[in-house]
Amino acid sequence: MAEIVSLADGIAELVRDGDVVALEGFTHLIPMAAGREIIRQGRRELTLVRMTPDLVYDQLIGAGCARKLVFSWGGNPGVGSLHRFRDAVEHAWPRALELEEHSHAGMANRYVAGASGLPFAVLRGYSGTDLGAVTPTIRSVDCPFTGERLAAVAALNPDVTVVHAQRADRRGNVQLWGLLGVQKEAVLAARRSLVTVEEVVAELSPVPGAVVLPSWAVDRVAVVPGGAHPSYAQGYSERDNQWYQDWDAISRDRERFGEWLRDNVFADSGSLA
Amino acid sequence: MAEIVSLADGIAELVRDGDVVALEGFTHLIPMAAGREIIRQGRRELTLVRMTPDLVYDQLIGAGCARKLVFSWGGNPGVGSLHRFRDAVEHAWPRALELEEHSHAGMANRYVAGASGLPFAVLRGYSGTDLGAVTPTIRSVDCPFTGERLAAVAALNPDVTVVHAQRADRRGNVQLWGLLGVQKEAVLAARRSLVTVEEVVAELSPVPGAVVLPSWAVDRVAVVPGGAHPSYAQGYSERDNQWYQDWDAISRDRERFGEWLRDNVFADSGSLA
Amino acid sequence: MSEYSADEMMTVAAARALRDGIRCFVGIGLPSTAANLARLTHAPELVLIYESGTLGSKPDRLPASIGDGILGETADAVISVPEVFNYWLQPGRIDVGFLGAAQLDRFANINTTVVGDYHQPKVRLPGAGGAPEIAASCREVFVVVRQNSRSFVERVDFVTSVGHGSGAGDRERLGLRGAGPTTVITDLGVLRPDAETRELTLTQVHPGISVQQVRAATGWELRVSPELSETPAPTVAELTMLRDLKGRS
Amino acid sequence: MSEYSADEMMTVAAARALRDGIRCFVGIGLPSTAANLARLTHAPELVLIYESGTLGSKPDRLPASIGDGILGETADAVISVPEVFNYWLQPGRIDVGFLGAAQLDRFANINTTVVGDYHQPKVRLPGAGGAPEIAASCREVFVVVRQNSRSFVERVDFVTSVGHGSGAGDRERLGLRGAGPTTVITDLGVLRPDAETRELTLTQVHPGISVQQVRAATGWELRVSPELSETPAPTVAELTMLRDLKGRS
Repeated sequence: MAEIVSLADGIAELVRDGDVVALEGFTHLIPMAAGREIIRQGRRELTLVRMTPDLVYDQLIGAGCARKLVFSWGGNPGVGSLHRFRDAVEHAWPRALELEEHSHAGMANRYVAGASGLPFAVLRGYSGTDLGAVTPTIRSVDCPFTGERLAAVAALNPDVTVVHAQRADRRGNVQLWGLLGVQKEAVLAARRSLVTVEEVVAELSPVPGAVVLPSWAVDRVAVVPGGAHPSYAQGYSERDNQWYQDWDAISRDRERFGEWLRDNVFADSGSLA
Repeated sequence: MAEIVSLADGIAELVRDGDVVALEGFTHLIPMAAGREIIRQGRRELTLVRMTPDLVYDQLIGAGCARKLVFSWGGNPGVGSLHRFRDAVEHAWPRALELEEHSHAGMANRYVAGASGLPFAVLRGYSGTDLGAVTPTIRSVDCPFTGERLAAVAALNPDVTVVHAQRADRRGNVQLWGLLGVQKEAVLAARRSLVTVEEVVAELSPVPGAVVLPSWAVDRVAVVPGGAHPSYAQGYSERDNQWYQDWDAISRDRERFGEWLRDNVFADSGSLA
Repeated sequence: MSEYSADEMMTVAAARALRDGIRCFVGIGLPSTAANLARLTHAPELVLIYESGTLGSKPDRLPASIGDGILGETADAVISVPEVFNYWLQPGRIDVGFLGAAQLDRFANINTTVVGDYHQPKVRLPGAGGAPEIAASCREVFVVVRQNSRSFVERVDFVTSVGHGSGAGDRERLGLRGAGPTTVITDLGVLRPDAETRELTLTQVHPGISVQQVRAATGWELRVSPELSETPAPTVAELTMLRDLKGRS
Repeated sequence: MSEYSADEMMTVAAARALRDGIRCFVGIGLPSTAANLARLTHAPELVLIYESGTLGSKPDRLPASIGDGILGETADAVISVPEVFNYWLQPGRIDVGFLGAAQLDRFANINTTVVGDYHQPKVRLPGAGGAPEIAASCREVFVVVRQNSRSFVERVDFVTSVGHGSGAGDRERLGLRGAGPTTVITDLGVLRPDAETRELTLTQVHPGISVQQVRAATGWELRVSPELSETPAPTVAELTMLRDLKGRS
């Protein structure tokens, strides 16, 4: 059964130095506040896993929390580059960043395999690309019926997955709707999981398009209203496109990024989202 | 784009002698009327595919439409045996019935592979059972990362899949909710598809738990109110448990089954469900 | 009220085996009756999972089938059939798989496929359903089955679902992750696999049943535990709830 | 109104390439603008599919990202990301994949991963996203990209998504089921693979653009089709709608 805790306690209890950590949410419901809390608690040597690193991992990478990134598309959506990510890859600042890179289809299937308790997944993918040559978690498998050769990708089983959702009830059952991304798979693939939510309600009334994660499939729930900002939580907030634009200038410069970290992450007690 | 047609036209256009045919619906939304229409049109040499043959296939088997059954659980749910199925297997009446038999997990994954355009699926299954020895569509595959041996099942790609759903709109977009079974996968795995629906509405208002099959993923839609009876359509009807009980006596006796066929299938024009 | 049938004793004993708060993958028929009885008596937090794709069903009557609408309407979540097997059963998230059987053997292997030869069966049974993977992947398995010399056989005619194979170490060799059948509840008593050999051993008899009766209803030389105990008779509360539940269905 | 930018010409030409009623898997940025322009002009029945899991999105403004809420709110169905790739893209249900590129080569292979060496990149680009499988599995692929000698190279530094490999027969050898890139729309003109060699060939120039200009913006010896034509200039209706669409976003 999921325990309802503060964000600071949830991160402290679940995320350890050296962990493989997935913060998922496909442009919608990105657990941004949880990412800042991980920075604030000074976690180090993390392997960060996420289809679209987005601003949340640009911040973690820039803050020096990560030794490795597992991903499939690392841009600032609708804006351009992720400058902290590029600075780490191109100039090893603030430290070198190992990459393990896939396509979206590959990453999605790696989570599916992880959630399914299988060591690998099969897909039609990567054939003829240079990705297989640089990514050891891409191999091939032959169909035992037709002999056809297909791509195989290794399962992803993060030590901990964090997602943001709209609501939970008091027992810790979690409900999310709108664009669902790979959140369900990422939670089910993980050894431990934390869900930040907009609010806790007495009862999860049915919502079209919603999925429910039962309390017994989640370890911790933390109430963090606005915890996805500047991404959004359908029914609660709009995507703050201006903030994504603003990030371009903040992140482009190491010093300005450092100021942002100081003023907006470390100066923050963690009680605010 | 799906074309809206009569049930008789839909079956006549899509189901041919010798086809591999899947009529899916996991105890809920079973396309019973479509099954009777296939009998009425005298289709022969069908390979019938369905996780739970249920009454719909007991009728088709008893009527001599099938040469082969691909399935995972062939009972009368909550009642006992499927007597026409047993009579075919035990006494080759009205003709011999070839069996290809799986577990539910295997069948579900075969549809998933079919819907995904893959030739096979991987699962943890069958290990140590006698099923692999009698079913050639069960083999094994070794994980290219860990070396672990897992079960592999061949994809299912029916020539035609028929399902029943609650509603469609005038463009042929289909909406179903409640227990969803493997209907989406069975439709997407098939070369051709027909959906019978309780009603056609102007607009598919959102319903919690509903899935939508876009019109362009379906070939034909036919309006058949009550088309799932004696199974049910959540929001439209209740399961007729008494009818399932009654079927036991009807189906137990070849003659009584023959009368049922004559009075309830062949005497029926097909215009009624 | 102090009188009860052998089936009632079996159902009550099966219900008692389910600890509160666990996740139980429920087969239809006897297992479903027992699991719902448990939830309405000593195990209100029991999580019921049905292969039709319902997580946390809370029916207030007995479902007529695995796909009874009430299972979905009262569930915490309704999911597709592929998802229930792939995301929820296969990774080992379920504590107990609760199964029935047509034949059960000395090592608790289950047959629900055929009596006789597969290609020339004397009786064609329904087949596997979800059982092979439930038996493989749940942390442990309970079997509830009426006991007689036709159902309790030395070796099943067809292994639909693996219990303990041909004895100790077999599950591990086969890569099966769960512990397999740990409790078999019948209308005569309760059997458990021997800790060393994994052979089913009589550990409990229901009130009024003799070991001799159980032996006569068993198709192999039945071993009896030195700590054989007697099942406590159904309580008034248990019987009342069971009959009420059946009456509502 | 008769004046328009090169980007506007490119977007209009790209929109025109989309026939009404087809299913289009839409990349964000230029492809999304063109696809939405097509849907609001000549192709009202165009089905837009986004990798964020929306089937049949009908936005009335340009989505700011692949996961803009309006894509889900106006869709016929919203599905998970694994499902959009496995059930909808992979089996070949999508007619056209509409992609951008950072580098494109003579055989329409696409690079969105790195400029320079993979391990010591000059520029680290965003990476693959959905493109490798979009390029593999859609029935055909349209690429929209600004043309210059840095983006149009003899051989891409990294093959993120396969176009026509190293020429005729390569896609078949690789087991790629779709036809690959059939149309490349740039700010200067339109290129198509030669029917025999699969080498990209200039088939169309935009008004006011000379073949010489296109050659100068191409990093290989560009072949020009004997049937070279000129793109009709954007119509007033097209430009009005495009500007209106951009104004609403």
